[in-house]
Amino acid sequence: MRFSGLRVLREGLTGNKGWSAHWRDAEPKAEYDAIIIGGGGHGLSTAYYLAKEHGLTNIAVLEKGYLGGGNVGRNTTIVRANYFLPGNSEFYSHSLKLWEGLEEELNYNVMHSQRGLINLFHSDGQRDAFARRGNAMINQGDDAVLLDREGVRKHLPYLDFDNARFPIYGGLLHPRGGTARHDAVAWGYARGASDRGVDLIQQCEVTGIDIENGQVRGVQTTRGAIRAKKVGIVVAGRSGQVAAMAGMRLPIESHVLQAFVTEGLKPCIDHVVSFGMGHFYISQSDKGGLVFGGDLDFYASYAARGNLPMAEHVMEAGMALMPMIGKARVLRSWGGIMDMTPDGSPIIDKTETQGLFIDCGWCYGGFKAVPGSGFSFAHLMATGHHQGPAAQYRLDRFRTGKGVMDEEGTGSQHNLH
Amino acid sequence: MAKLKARMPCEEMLPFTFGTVKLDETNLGVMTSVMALGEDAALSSALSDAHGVGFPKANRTLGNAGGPRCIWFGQRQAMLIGPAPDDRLQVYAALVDQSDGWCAVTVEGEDVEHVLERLVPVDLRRMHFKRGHTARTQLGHISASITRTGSQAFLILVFRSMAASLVHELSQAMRAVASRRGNG
Amino acid sequence: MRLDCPICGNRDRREFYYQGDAVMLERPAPDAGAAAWDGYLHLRANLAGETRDLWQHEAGCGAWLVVTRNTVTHAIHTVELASAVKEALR
Amino acid sequence: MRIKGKGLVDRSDPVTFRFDGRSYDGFAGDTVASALLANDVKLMGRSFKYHRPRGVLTAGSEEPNALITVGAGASAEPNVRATTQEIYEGLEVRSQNAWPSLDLDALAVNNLFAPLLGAGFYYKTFMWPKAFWERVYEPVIRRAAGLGGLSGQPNPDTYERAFAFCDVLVIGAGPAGLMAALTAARAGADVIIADEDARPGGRLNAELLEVDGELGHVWAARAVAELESMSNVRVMSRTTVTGAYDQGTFGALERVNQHRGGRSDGAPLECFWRIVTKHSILAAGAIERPIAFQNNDRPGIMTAGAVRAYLNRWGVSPGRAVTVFTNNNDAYRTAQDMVAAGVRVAAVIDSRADVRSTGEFPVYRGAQVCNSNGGKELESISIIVNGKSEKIQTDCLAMSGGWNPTVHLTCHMNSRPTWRADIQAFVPTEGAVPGMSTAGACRGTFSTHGCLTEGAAAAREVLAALGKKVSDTALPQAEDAPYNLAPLWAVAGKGRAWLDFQNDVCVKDVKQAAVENFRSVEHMKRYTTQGMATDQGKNSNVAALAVLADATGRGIPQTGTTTFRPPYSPVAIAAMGAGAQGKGFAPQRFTTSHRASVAAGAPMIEAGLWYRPSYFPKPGEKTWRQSCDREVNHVRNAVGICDVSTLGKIDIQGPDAAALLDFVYINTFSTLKVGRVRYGLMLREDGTVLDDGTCARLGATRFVMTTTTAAAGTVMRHLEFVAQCLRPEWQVAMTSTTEQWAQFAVAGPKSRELLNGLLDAPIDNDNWPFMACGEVSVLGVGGRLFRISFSGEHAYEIAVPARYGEALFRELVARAEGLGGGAYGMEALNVLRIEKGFITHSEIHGRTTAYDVGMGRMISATKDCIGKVMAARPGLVVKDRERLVGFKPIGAVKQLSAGAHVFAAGAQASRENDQGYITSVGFSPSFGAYIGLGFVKSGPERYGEVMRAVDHLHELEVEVEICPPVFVDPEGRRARG
Repeated sequence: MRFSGLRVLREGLTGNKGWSAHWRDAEPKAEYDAIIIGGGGHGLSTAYYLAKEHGLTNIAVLEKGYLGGGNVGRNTTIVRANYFLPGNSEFYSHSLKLWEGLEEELNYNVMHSQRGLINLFHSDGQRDAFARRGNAMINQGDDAVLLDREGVRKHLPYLDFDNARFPIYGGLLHPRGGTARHDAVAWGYARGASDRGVDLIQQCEVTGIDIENGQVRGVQTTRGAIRAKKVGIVVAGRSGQVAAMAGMRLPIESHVLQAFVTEGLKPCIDHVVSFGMGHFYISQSDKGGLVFGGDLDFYASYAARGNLPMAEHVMEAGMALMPMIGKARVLRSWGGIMDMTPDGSPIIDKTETQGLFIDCGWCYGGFKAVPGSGFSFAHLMATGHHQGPAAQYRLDRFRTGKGVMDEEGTGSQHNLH
Repeated sequence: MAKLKARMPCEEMLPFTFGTVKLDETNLGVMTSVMALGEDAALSSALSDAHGVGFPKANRTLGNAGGPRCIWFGQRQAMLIGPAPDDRLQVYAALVDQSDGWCAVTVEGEDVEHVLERLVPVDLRRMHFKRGHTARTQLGHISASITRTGSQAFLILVFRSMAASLVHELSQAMRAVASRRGNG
Repeated sequence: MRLDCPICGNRDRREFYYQGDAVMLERPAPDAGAAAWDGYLHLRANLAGETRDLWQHEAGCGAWLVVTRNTVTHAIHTVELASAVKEALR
Repeated sequence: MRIKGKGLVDRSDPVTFRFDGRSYDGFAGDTVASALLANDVKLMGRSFKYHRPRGVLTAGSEEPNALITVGAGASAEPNVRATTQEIYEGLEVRSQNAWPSLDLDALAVNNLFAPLLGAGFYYKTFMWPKAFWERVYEPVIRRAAGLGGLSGQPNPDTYERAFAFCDVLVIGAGPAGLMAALTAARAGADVIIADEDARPGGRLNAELLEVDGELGHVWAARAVAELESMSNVRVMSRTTVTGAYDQGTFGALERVNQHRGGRSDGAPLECFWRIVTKHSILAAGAIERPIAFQNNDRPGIMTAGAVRAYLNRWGVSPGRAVTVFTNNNDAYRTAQDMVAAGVRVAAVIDSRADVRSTGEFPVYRGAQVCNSNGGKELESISIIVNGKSEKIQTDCLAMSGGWNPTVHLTCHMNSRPTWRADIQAFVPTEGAVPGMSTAGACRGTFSTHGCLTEGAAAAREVLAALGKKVSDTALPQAEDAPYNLAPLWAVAGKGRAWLDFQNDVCVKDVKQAAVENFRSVEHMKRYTTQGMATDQGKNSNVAALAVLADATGRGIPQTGTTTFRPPYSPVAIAAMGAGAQGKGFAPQRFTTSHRASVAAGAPMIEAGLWYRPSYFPKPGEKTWRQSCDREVNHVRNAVGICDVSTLGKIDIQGPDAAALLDFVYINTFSTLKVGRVRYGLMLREDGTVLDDGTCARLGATRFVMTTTTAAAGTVMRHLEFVAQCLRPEWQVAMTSTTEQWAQFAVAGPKSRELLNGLLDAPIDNDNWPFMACGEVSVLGVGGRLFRISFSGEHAYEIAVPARYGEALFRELVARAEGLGGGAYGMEALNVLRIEKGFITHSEIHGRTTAYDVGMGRMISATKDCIGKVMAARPGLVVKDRERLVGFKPIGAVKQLSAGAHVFAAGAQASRENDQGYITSVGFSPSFGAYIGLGFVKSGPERYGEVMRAVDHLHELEVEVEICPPVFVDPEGRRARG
C-alpha cells in the first residue's frame, strides 16, 4: 500500500478501515540465502539494501524482541555528518545523503528535519579544533559554518552569554545536521524490506551459530535451527555475546548511555545544540519535549538504565549552558547499551569464519549511521568486498595501528569516546 | 630590601554567618603530607615518639586542635598538622610540606549538619560521624577533607586555589538552610 | 550506585573513576607478541553477568580497586584493593 | 460547589488567587483544582492533539488534563498540575494550549479533522514536496504541539540538592506507610518517610473511614505528630520519591516553597534529594482507572476516588447531580459520601449484573455508560441497560474501572510487574528492587486493615534484618471490606472513547495500530503515543494494554506488560542541576597572582578549571596583538614574568621513584643527577602521547614532576595506576604539590640579573647552569629555582610557598618593568613556544605518537616503558604518517589560521587530497610574520615544499613553506647563555 496525503484523506472519510499491516510477520523457513541477526535499525536497513541493491530476497531478519526495540528506539534522534577523520568523514557523509532521500526511498515519513546542529566552543583551542573539523567537512563536500559569539547569539539567544562558567566563544554550525523520528526509521525500513520479500521474524532469539570447517552454516534459534549461507551479526549492545557464539572476542565494552525527555513545551529550541565543555546536547522534538543527554555513565553495563550522578551532571550542564530550560521538567529518563570500541569508531567487516559478517561498535553514534551502515554492510555481505565509504571500519585496525579513527583523541580506553 | 607579604587563601572572604552557622578560616600552621614507605607500624611509633601522635587509622584523626594533630588523608597517607616534621620520620615516610597547599575553614553551629548534607555525599550525622572522624570526599565538585571537631563543628580542607568556590558552595547552602528556619 | 571502598567504606559512585576490565592488571611482557597486546588493550570478554573491573576511589582515599560486579543487575559482590590483587597474581 | 461542614481546608484562612486573569476565593489547604471546582469552574485545560475542552480528571499528581502555568515572567512555570498546586495569597495561574482563550480555542478545529488525524497519520503523509517538511509542515506541527511554554528567560529561582541517609525509607504516608514508619521508628530504626502530598495520610484524608474509632485523617495526623517528635525520624512531606537506583539510592523531589509566595532571598523553590537507605518500604498506594466510553473526556467526568477526595478533603462537590459508573465496589463510597453530605446522586451505573448493592440512590446493574452529552461541561450521560438506552441528567460522573497499584518505583531497575487476575491489575514483582518491600494498595491490598497490617509486617521484616528488637505495636482497628471487581476497560460502541486523555489516544487508535501490525505493546505505544504524555501512562497504560489484548485476541499477560522509568513524576531540570547555573557549574581555580593580573587589566581566560591572564594591556595599545607583540619582545630582549603555577607538580619519593619514572617516561630518569632537570615525554599504553614536561631530581630518591595544566589530574591518576596496579611491589609515594607552590617563569636575557636582585645568594652560569635546579632563599623565604625554558630564552622558574605568591609576582613584575620587560600572558607564551617548536596539547591531541612529534628516537631502546610496545605497531611507524612541521606563509597572503588543512600546490582542496593540517599559529614579532606548527604527511621529508593551506571557514588560502618546527635559535644557545 502506498502512503500519501490523498490516501490519509480517503481513509479518514471512510472510517480508516482500509489500512493494513506495515510489514508481514513471517514464520521462519528452514533455509535462507542470508540471515541478519538483529531487527534494529541497522539490521533492517541491511535487509532492505540487500533486497533492493543486490536482489537478495530469500533472506530473514531474526529479532529476539520486537523490531526496532533496541537503540534505534531509544536514542536522541540526531542525524549529522560532522566528522574530522578520514574514514569517518566519507562514511557519515554518505549516510547523510541517504537520509536526505529517505522519505521518498521508503514512502514513509521519518520526519528527517535538517534544522541545523551547532557545536559550541569555549576557548581558542577548541575553536581551532572545530575550525579544522569544519574544514574537513567542507573538504568532504559537506557543509559547515564557523559562528563567532554574536553569530551564535543570533541563532541561540537563550544561551548564557553573560555569566557562564565556560563562556561561549562561538560555534560550528552544521546546517544539514538535524533530527529524525527514530521509530519511523526502523518501521520504514521494515516495511520496505518486507515489501521486497524479506522475512521479518520477531520473538526469535539466536542461541547459537553453526560453523563447520570455518564456514558458517546457519543459526540455532528459540524457534528452531535455520540454515543459511551467510550470516550477518547486527546486534548493537549485544555484539559481544552473539560474537562469542562464533568464538570471537571483540574490541568492545558495553556501556550505558542515559537520555532524557521533558514534558511537552511550546517551541523554544529550534536547533540541535551541543555543549562540548559539559558533555550536553539537546533538541526539541516535534511533539514539544526537550530531548537531551550527555556522557556515558562510564561503567560497563547491560542494564539499560543509569544512575543519578550522570543524570545530575547532564542537568547541571543544561543549567550552565541555557538556564531558560530550568523549569522544563524531565518526564522520562532511559538508558541504551552502547558498543564502545577502543577508538570510538565502528566496525563493518568480515570475520575469520567464511560467510560470517559483523556490523557493530557504533558507540553512541549509531542512529545517524542507520542508512549508511545498512548500505555498506549489505554491500559487504552480498559482494564480499568493502563498500568505499566503510572501507576503513576493519576489525584488525587496533592490532595493526593502521586506520585507527580516534576522533576524541582519548586513546584505547573504551568508555572515553 | 622588600619583604614578601603572606596572604591567606580566604583572606577578605571570611568570616560570615547565616542563620545558626558560622564559617571562618583557620590557620593550621605547618602541614606535612606523611606518606608511608615501608612498615606502617614503624612509622606510627616514630610519629608517636617525635610528635606524640601516631599514624591514624583510616577515616580517623589523632590529636586535637592546638596540639599536634594527624588527620588521615588517603591510602597510607596522613596530614601532620602543627609541628615541623621530625627528620627521623624520613626513614619511614615521604614527607612533603603542604602548609600552603590547602585552604582550611571551620564551619560550626546548630544547623551545620544540614548545611553539609547539601554538599557532601557522606553521612556526617553525629551518630555515624563522631568527633575525630574524618573523610576524604567531595564538597560539591571540590575534593575535600572533612573532619568533625565538635558536636556542631567541622574542619574542612580543600585545595588552596578553590577557596572561593568552597566559600561560594558553603554560603549557598548556609543561606538555604537559614531560609528554612525563617519559614518555621 | 555505591561501592564499598575497603578503606573508606560505603561511598557514592560519584567519588569513583572507572577504568575498565581488570585484565589491565595483567600487562604482557614486552615481547609477548601482537595478539597478547591486542588482547590486553582492546579485546574484552564483556560479559553480561559477573565482571571484574578497575575503579579508583579518586575523590576518596585514592586507592585503585578491583570490583566484582554484575553488569546486568549492577549488584556488587566484592571490592578489593587492586594492589593486593596484583600482588597475589605475581 | 463548596459543601458546608465538609473538608479539611482551613475555613478561617481565606485565600485569593487568579486563574486566567480572574480572581477566585479559596481556603488554605485548597489546591487550584479544588478551589476552582468550589467556584464551579470546570473547564481547566485543552487536550494535546484535538484541543478538546477538559476538566479535572483526578485529585493527584497523575492529573492529565488540568495542567496550568504558575506565575508570570521569567519565573513562570508551565505544566503544573492544578490538582497538586496549593493556593496561596496572590498566586497567579493560567490555562495552557489554547488560543485566543481557553473557552474559545481556535485549534479546537482539529477536533473536526479527527478522522484524518488518527494514529500515526503523520508517517504516511507530509512527504511532498521534499523541501516542505522543514519549511511548511514541521513548523506548523511544532507550533501546534507542546503544552505550556517556557518563558525563554534564565530561570531566576533558587534550587538546591542534598543527601540523606537512613536505615529505612518509607515511600508514601498513607495507612500502610504510616504504620510501617511507626513500627520501625518505635523500635529505634533510623527512618525517613516521604510523601508527595502536602498533608501526609494518603487516602485517609480523602475517605470517611475510621481507624481505631476515629476518622482516618485524625489518626494519620496523630501518627505524623508522633513521628515528627522522634529524633530518629525525618518526615518529608511535599516530597516525591522520583527514582530507585542502585545500592539503595533513591532520588526525591521536595517542593520546599512551591506553596508559598514572597520567598526570601536564597530560599530554594525545590530540593532534589539523594536518599541512601539500607531498606525501603514502598507504600505508594494506587491510582484509579477511568473507563473508556464515547466522549468520556468531557469536563465533569472524573475518577470516583477523585470526586470523593474533593468532597471529603476539600469540602467541594464537583457537581450537583452526581452519577457513578463503576465495575467494582469501591466507587459506591462516592455515592454514599455524596448522599451523606447532602448532594444528590442521580444514579449508580454498575457494569456488574450479579451484585447486590444498594444505597439511597438508584442503582443500574449490568449497565454501562455509552456516551456523554453537553458542551464544555457534562450535562447528561447515555447509558445502556438491558439492551436499552437511557439518558440521565448529571453534571458530574464519577467513574471507576478499578485501581492500579502504584508499582512504578519497582520498575525502575528493569523489573516488570506481575499480572494479578483477581484484581485485574499489575502488582510489584518480588525482589524487583533490592532491599525494597511493598505494603498496602501498591501491592494490591486495598482495605485499610490490610494496609495497616502489611505496613507493620514490612517494618518488622526490616527490623529483623537490621537486628533491632520489634516493639509491641498494636495494630489499629480498621475496615476490611472486600474489593470486588469485574473487568471493564472500554464500552463497546462507535465514536471516540479516550484512553490517554492528554495525548488524545482513543480505543480506535489502539485497534488501528493492531491492524497495522503494531501488535507488540511497545509498538502500539510508540505508534499511537499512548502513555507518552506527562502522566507517563499512569491513568491509561493498563487499559490500553487490555484493549490491545482484545484487538489481537490475546490475554493481557500474553500481550505484554507495562513498565515505568524514572522519574515517577516529572522533575525540573533546575532541581536536578541545582547550583550549576552561572559560575556554579564547575569549581573555579585561582592562582595567587590572579588579583594582581586583574588589577593590571589582564583579561582572564579559562584554562581547564583555572583562570590565566591572556595579556597585560598597556596604555595606548588598541589590540591584543599589540600587547602580545610587546610581551614577546620583552622576553626576547629583556625579561618577562609569567605565572606557571597551574602546571601540575607531583612530588615523587621512595627507593623506587626513579624506576617509576623510567617506566612512565619514554626516556631515562634514573641517570639524572641530583640538582638537575630533564624533559620527559610520556605515552599512553596505546603508544600515543599522554603528556610532556620536565622532571627535577631533588634528592637521591626524590623527584618533582611537572605536567601540563590540562593533564595534571590525568597524569596523577596514571601514575597511581602504574604504582598500585602494575608495580605494587615498588616503594614509592607521590602527592600533588601543585597548590603548595606559586611558580613563575622569569624569562629573557635579563632574567638572571633580575633574580640576583631577589635571591639571598646570587647565581651564575656555573653554579646554576641550564637545567639546574635547587633550593634558594628569595627575600628571606625558602623557595626553589629551576633553570628551564619554555621560550628558548635564558630562563628560570622560581617557586615559593603559595602564601607568598602574590607578593612575589608583584615584586617580579615591578623589577622586570624596571629592566625593560614585564608580565606576559598566554598569548605571548604561545607565540614564544611556537617560535621554538615546543608542543602543547594542540599538537599532542591524543592521536599523535612520539614519532609524529619528532621524538621517536627518545624512546629508550634499553628499557621497557608504558606505550613502547604499542607505539611500534606497524601502522604507527609508517613514513607517510602526519608528522610535526613548521609552516611559513610565503605568498601574497601572510595570514595563517589554526584551522586550515594543507594540500599539495595545485591540488584541489578535497578530503582525498588532504595532506595535513595546522594546529598552532602565532604572529612572531621576531620574524615580523605569522608562523605555525602542524602536521603533514611525511612531514620532515618535505621541508622546503610549498603547499596550499586552505581554511574554507575563514575564506583564507595561503601559500606556505614546510619547514622545521624550530624557528628561533635552533641550536639552543640562548637558553644556555
